[in-house]
Amino acid sequence: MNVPDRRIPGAAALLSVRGLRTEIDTENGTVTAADGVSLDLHGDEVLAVVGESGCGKTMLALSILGLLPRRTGRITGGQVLFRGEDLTQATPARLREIRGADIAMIFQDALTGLHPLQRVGDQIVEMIRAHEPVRRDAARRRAVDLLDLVGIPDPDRRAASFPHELSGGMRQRVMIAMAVALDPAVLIADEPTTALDVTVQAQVLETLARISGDLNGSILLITHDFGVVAGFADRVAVMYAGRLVEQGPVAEVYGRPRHPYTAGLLASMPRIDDIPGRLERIAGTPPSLISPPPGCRFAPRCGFATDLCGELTPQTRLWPADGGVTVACHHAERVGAG
Amino acid sequence: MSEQGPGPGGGMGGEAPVGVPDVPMGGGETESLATATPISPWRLALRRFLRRKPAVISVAILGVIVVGATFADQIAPFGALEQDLDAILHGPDGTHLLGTDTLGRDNLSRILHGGRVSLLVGITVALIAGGVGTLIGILAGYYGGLIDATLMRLTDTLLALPGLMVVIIAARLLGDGTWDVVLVLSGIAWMTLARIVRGKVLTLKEREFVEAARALGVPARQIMRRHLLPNLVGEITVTVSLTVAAAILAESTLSFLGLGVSATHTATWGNMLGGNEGFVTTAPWLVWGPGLAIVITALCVNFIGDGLRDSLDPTQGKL
Amino acid sequence: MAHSEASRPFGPETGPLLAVDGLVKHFSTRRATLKAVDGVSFTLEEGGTLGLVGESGCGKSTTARLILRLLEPTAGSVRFRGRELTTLPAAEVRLLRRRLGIVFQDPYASLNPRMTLRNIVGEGLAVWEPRSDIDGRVAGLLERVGLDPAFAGRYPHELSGGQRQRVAIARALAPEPSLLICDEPVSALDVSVQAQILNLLADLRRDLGLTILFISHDLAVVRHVCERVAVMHLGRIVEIGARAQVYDNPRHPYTAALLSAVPVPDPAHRHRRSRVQLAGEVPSPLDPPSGCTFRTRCPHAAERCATEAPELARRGADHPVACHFAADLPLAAQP
Amino acid sequence: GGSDDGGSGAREASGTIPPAPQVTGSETAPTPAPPADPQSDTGGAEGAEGAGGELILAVEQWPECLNPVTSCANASWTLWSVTAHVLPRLMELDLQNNYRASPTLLEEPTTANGGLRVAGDGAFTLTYRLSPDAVWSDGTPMTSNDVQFTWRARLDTDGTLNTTGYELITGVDTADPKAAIVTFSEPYAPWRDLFDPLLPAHHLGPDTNIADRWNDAIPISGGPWLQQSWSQEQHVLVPNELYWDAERRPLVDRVVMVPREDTDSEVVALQTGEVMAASPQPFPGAAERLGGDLSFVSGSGTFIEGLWINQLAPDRRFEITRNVRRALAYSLDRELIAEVALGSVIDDPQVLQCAGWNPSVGDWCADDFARYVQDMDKVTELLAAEGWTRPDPDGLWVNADGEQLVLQWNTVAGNKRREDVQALVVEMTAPFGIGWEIINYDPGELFQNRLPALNFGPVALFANSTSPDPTVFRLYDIDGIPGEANGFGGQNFTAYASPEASDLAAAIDREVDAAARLALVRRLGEILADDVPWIPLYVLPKLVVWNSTLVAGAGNAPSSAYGGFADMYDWRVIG
Amino acid sequence: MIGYALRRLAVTLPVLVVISFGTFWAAGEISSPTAQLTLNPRISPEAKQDYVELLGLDRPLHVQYGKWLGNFVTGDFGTSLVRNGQDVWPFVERALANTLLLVAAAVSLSLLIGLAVGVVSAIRRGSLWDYGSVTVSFLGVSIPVFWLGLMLQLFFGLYLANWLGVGPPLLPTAGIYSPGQQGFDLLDRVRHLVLPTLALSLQLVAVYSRYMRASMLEVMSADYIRTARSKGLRESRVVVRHGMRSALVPVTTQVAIDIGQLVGGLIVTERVFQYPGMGLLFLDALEGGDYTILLPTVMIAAVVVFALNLVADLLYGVLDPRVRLGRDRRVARNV
Ligand SMILES: Nc1ncnc2c1ncn2[C@@H]1O[C@H](COP(=O)(O)OP(=O)(O)OP(=O)(O)O)[C@@H](O)[C@H]1O
Ligand SMILES: Nc1ncnc2c1ncn2[C@@H]1O[C@H](COP(=O)(O)OP(=O)(O)OP(=O)(O)O)[C@@H](O)[C@H]1O
Ligand SMILES: [Mg+2]
Ligand SMILES: [Mg+2]
Repeated sequence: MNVPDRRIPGAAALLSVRGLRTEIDTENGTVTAADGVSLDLHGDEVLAVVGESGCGKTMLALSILGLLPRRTGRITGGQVLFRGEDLTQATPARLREIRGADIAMIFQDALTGLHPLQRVGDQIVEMIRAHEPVRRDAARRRAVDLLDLVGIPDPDRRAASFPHELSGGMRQRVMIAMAVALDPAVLIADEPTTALDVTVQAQVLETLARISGDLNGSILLITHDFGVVAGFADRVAVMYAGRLVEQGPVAEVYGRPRHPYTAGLLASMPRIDDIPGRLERIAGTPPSLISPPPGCRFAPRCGFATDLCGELTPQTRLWPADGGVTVACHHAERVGAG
Repeated sequence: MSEQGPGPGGGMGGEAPVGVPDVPMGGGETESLATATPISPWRLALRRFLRRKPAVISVAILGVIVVGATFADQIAPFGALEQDLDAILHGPDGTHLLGTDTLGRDNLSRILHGGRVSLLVGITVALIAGGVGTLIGILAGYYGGLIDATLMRLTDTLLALPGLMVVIIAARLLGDGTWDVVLVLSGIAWMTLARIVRGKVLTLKEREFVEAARALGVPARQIMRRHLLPNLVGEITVTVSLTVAAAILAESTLSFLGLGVSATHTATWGNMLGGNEGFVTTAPWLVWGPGLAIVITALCVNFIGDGLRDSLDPTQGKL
Repeated sequence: MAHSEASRPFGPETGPLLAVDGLVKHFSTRRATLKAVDGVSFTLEEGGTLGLVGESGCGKSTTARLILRLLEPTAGSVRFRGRELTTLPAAEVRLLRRRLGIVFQDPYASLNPRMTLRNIVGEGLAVWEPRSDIDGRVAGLLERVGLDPAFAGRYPHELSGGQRQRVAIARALAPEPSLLICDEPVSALDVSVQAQILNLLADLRRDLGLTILFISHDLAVVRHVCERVAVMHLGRIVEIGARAQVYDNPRHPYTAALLSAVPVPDPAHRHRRSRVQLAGEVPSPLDPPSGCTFRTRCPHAAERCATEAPELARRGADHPVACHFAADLPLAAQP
Repeated sequence: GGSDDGGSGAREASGTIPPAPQVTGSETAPTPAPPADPQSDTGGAEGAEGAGGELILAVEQWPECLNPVTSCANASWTLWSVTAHVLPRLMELDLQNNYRASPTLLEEPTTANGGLRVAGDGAFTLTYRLSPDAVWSDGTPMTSNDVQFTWRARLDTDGTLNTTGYELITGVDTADPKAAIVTFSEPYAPWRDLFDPLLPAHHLGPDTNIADRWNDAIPISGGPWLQQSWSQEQHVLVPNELYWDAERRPLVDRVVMVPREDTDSEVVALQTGEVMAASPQPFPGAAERLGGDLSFVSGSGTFIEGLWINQLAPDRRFEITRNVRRALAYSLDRELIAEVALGSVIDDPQVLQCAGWNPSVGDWCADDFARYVQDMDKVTELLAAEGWTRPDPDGLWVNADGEQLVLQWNTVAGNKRREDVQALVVEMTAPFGIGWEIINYDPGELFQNRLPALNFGPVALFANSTSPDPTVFRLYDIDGIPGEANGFGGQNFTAYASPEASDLAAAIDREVDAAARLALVRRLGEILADDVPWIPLYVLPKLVVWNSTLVAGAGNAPSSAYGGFADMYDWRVIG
Repeated sequence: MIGYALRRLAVTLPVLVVISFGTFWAAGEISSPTAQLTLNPRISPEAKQDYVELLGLDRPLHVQYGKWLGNFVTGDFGTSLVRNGQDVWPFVERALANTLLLVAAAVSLSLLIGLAVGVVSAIRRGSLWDYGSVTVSFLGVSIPVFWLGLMLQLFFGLYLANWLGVGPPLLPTAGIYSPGQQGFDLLDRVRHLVLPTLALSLQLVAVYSRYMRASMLEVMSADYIRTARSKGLRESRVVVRHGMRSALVPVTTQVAIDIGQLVGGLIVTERVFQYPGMGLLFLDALEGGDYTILLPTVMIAAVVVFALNLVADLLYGVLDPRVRLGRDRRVARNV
């Protein structure tokens, strides 16, 4: 919130996704996991992407790094600009250079994300040595330091452990250590705490926050937990069925949701700090991404929907007045007013 | 159900701050279903299967073979045992499309008739092995404990025996009838399936729907029949289909070793190939006919099994 | 949907509906004994809702399974309508299960993919009342949980997670149980759908007078659903009390830590909340710490905690806590 | 597999021990090449010392062991591949299987030369006069001690297999080293079979129990060849430098025999030239499969094959009367059977017309069985006489008890030739109203378990070995019908109980006078043809196959009782 | 680990005894060393009886067996019935050595080719290469080994030499060394190994490549492969160090387990190529009714198979640190 001008779409961003369209072939048809997604990640900020399961968050992240499933996934439109360079056009060699070193990623499930047969220290060493011509023992010392940094007790001994010998929280810390090993400019964290217990989740988030502060990088945080977003991110992008429906500073979006989906989500969450009562709910279920409904994809579940919504896809537009909120809804004014 | 009107989720219209209209839930959600008619898992599997070309082509070829074998009596130009002693070891010609053998029997007709026995052996062995393997696997997996230990020890032991040695010894102990061969081959064919089934049952029974059934008080037999068995169909079908191919091959191997089905009364692809393989240079039709029948059938069955594996159980990547 | 009282084989209707006392379950592996449930006691009144919260692996599901006799308890007693269940002969266990419904966490694993909804929901009916109008009652049940009865011919894979969970609930309701055990019924669901299910449960409880044992690791959800809450840690209940007592006035450091760790979807909270940051690792259930199992992460741990396991002592009328220092600790009301 | 033809045939009744079978090849062999004359051959410039080179031969059944007295000696191939080449014998069979004195003897003992005497008290004496040149390969002369030692070894060795005849010997006079006088307690007609092989007393003695000797090597030779090595993988023979008979001096430097126990492998090895020659049992399609560079001749083997009829078969549903047996014989076209079974091996396969004697040896075999040709009237007459009727003119005969004329028929499973014969006969007898139930067993089951217990048939198809000498006593001995009385020890597997035949068969073995003996044999033949205890089909031929681009001089001994390689000394390697 | 191995052994021993007795009994039922004497009219029943007594075949089965077992466990393989009392061990030893050589050659060749083919198929899933290799591998398991063997003999022994002009066969079609060969000649020995190895290998290549392909496909879709890629590793390193490394674990153990199945192909191959190994010895002994040889061949085969199964179990624990011994490996893999 301290650098408002950079939040304006189109301003030079560290990582800028423009009209990204990602398709994945499945048994039942082609899934359009991202459909015209545009977002900007600026230097030194935490941008959270929230959305329900299956709405395409992970695919978005993988598209950025060119890590879509090999045979079935592809980017069919749009650009991923990293420091002005279009990664969708980059050569495999160039992509390899960027991965890990400039853009690193933390995956949702650290148990399956770490190689089960390789000692965790070695996995970090491998990361370092893939990009820097350092000797093995030097790399190993750095790996131990990194493990220490992310708060793993007895890092020297732990470096020689296999992932299954570590607890869930420790595994996720190892992931973080590995991701930040080369001080990347962008850290993509795909639901880094979803699989963890609350107390551990709090610890890991704490670690992530501390490290991101140390490292001066930007974080693209993917999550479905509005609570995590509120506590951690600067800006939030709400995704629904492959599209971004609302994007803006966390306080703005939480304080006055302009999209009925955002509003519905916030209202339907049981809150630890709230008086128990009847929860609001969003009727129905998210649409299939193989054959999404025409027009606004939220229309079939939306209380504000009109005939227009079922016919015309709402453009993403900048919310007038406020700082940097964009929304894709025909009736945003009504919602925002409500 | 005395309540009428909107479903239980209703009665909240006034509370909706974002103006969610009170759509009855059932109605609202029906829309999200892609199709109007229910698609059973079997239909889905069939659809997936039909997308696999090699498997579909194999089904067609195998179909032709099965029809040919089944209706051998009607299709075959001659009887399987009908001899024409003036035409011994004749090459293919107008009367004998695939030549004749050492007794002047029509090779084509024998292949058709022999196919019936070979396929019967293959299928029967596979079915017996499938039945036994499934039963043992389910019992061991579901009950666990001593039953499991006993049955699996037995299975492991038999599995660890050098297969063909046992078959040879057993085949020697028994006679040379079709059913003897079926018995011998079935005896060593069921263990793999038993292991696979048990493994799957061990995971299935941890699945919550089995636990839910138990929680409902569903008796064990019904759980095995209605909950376990249908979910094992993928593994069973694949393994059983592959067993068909293996049994047809094993039958020919037994014939090669002189332990197969007696060739006197019964033509099988195995004893046609196993007894005539020496004619490969001089009367090649005697070798290639049954040989190709075996190979093509086994090949088709393998492709089909592969297709079944992918379509019935897309998660099972194992061979 | 009225309950047919006549068919209740289980005991007099005095006292609590469910009374669990000193329930213990040990799993023996080759190397060690895992004390999954280690002396759990609580009671649940007819029509009440009890939430069982705790972190993964603390023994919540095991407790549920023990109550249903899906597992044989190592020790302890479970009384349902005053009738002891742990010693019930196998034949009667089936009868018991009719009175207890259960809904599992994973809606994808809890429905047999090879069965239609009619068979899934109808199975419980068919077992107990084979000659009743199963199709009609299935339709009624589906409607009851908010599904179009036309769904009856469908297969689970055609349904979304929320719809499946409705089916699971319908199945559990089919034999008309008096106690419904919900083992994390919404943790696998998305927020927007989760609300649907929670509301449904609330409706069912209201309309059918169901008693619910609600298991969850999500304190927000439990707070929303349950009148009473029990907090579990490594096989033991560490604190149990009315909702307001536990949430607004937690007396066990673990409860306090749990509450403070829950992220709140309100940016304004960000700097307001004081967090009880737990140190160290979650202890392994195979090798729990001596004495109080929470002491290794407890900011208030003292020497006594290592040697002496605290009992779940009654403090006040209805708010027992298993902590040596429960009375003394300055735990801020959260949030 | 094809090898079963060889395998099971040889397994079931391997060649008789030393004095083996006899057949002459002249009838069946396509005119054999004239005996190789080394002198007249281009390659034989160096005379009898040979053109050199190495012969590689395939052996169809590798001997388990070599001991010439114990059960090892029971395997035909022990004789054919080893003992016949390295050990001397007294009397021997020429290539046409006629008895003659071997080079070890100066002459055959006869009444004329005083070598054969029957005393008034029935004692029978043979005087073997050894050749002064006869010498073992270590230089030791062969003496009457060797004859005496051989006799004792035959009787004293543990597990000795064939003591027939030796038991009748009361002593061997060794006073003269070069004349062994052997005394028998009674006349022993098949005496020519004895002392084959002759064993070296100086080498093996003095212990006459030689059970554990020579199991895997015979380090000394008294024949044309000396064994250089023998193992499970190969057998190497080199010429015995001290062999005294110039006629049989080997022409090649070395013979290597290798096992090819699978017929297909054997044929391939012949085709590729990996082995130069082989002597396989007849296999289906032999003529077709042995074309090109491969030449082959066939000769009568030592096995006669036929349908053996077990009159006491436990599974019989009616009495297997003589009429039934005859009717069966009249329903068969034995010419056709022989043609189908052997047509691919022999140009004009001959039907065996006598019960038990090899037609190619001596005059023993008459055409007694020739009367059995397919004859519907005879079948009808024979069966009708015993109350059989044929309600359905195309159906089976039925007897008064309503039993159909269906015979169980056993043979060796997996033997293609026999299964072909079965298939043929099933079709052949159908019009005659005779049906079959075919159950085949593997050789062990059939020959070890079922035959000795008479638990087979009533019909079984198998081959029995013959010897050049017309000894058939055990087959027709009434006391030899397996049963409780003899502890199931007899060999009269057809349970043929004719006192007359039994006595005749015994008398044949005691009659040393050739003419008298012939009369007895002929008489027995007639009786057997009347009673049909078994239906002879054919003599199994033997083949000698050689690659004509690699070997010359081969193929003259297809019928030899000593195997197709008996005349190996005359073979040469080309190129 | 040693304890585990010993436990397994303890369970295995009785099984081996049962197997050996079964084989012993079967050998007697199937054929007897005296079978070939029966039909020889020159051999008197008395001589045969003497022979039977000499071999001890007239004694009760359990006595014979006891005697054999007594010898066997003291490491004395005894003497052969049929081979006139020669020691059994040298026969077995030579056959075993030959067979092990053949198996080693075939398995290593097949592994080399099969694994490579499997890996390439997996990473080029759906390519022409993949379809091709799938077809060939199905062909490999669809051709009877004996027929394949015969074809190889003819092709390399006959046809190829004929096409290339007359000459010695390109490769020997049977045996283990050239007739007349004295002493050891490596090249000659190798040439004789080629065809049997090929015959045995086609099937193994097919099977191994399928295993590897399946295993590789599974592994390459695992999350940790995506992690490896996200680290910016070179694809070759991802495939080899991360993919193959894991994929090999189940394949290795499967290969060890499959050795039992190999025996079948081995018997047929040895028969076709007249390769003097255990298979041929087995067939010989079976035909000759020589249980003294038959038993060691079966027992050794069984022991080898058991041992390899054990090795597979232990190996799995070694290769995969996640697996704790004592857990059922195969179940773990089927999951
Ligand atoms: N490997 C894949 N193959 C085919 N379809 C996939 C694959 N991975 C994801 N999808 C589909 O792509 C869509 C987007 O998936 P994605 O994983 O991006 O969702 P997500 O928002 O990350 O969900 P979650 O919160 O569950 O991780 C979903 O509909 C999913 O079904
Ligand atoms: N059948 C079993 N055999 C052995 N250990 C078990 C078994 N079932 C559960 N456990 C162990 O018992 C402990 C308690 O498990 P339980 O499933 O009750 O935990 P939970 O509180 O339900 O956790 P979650 O939140 O993950 O569902 C865990 O450590 C678990 O590993
Ligand atoms: Mg995701
Ligand atoms: Mg649980």
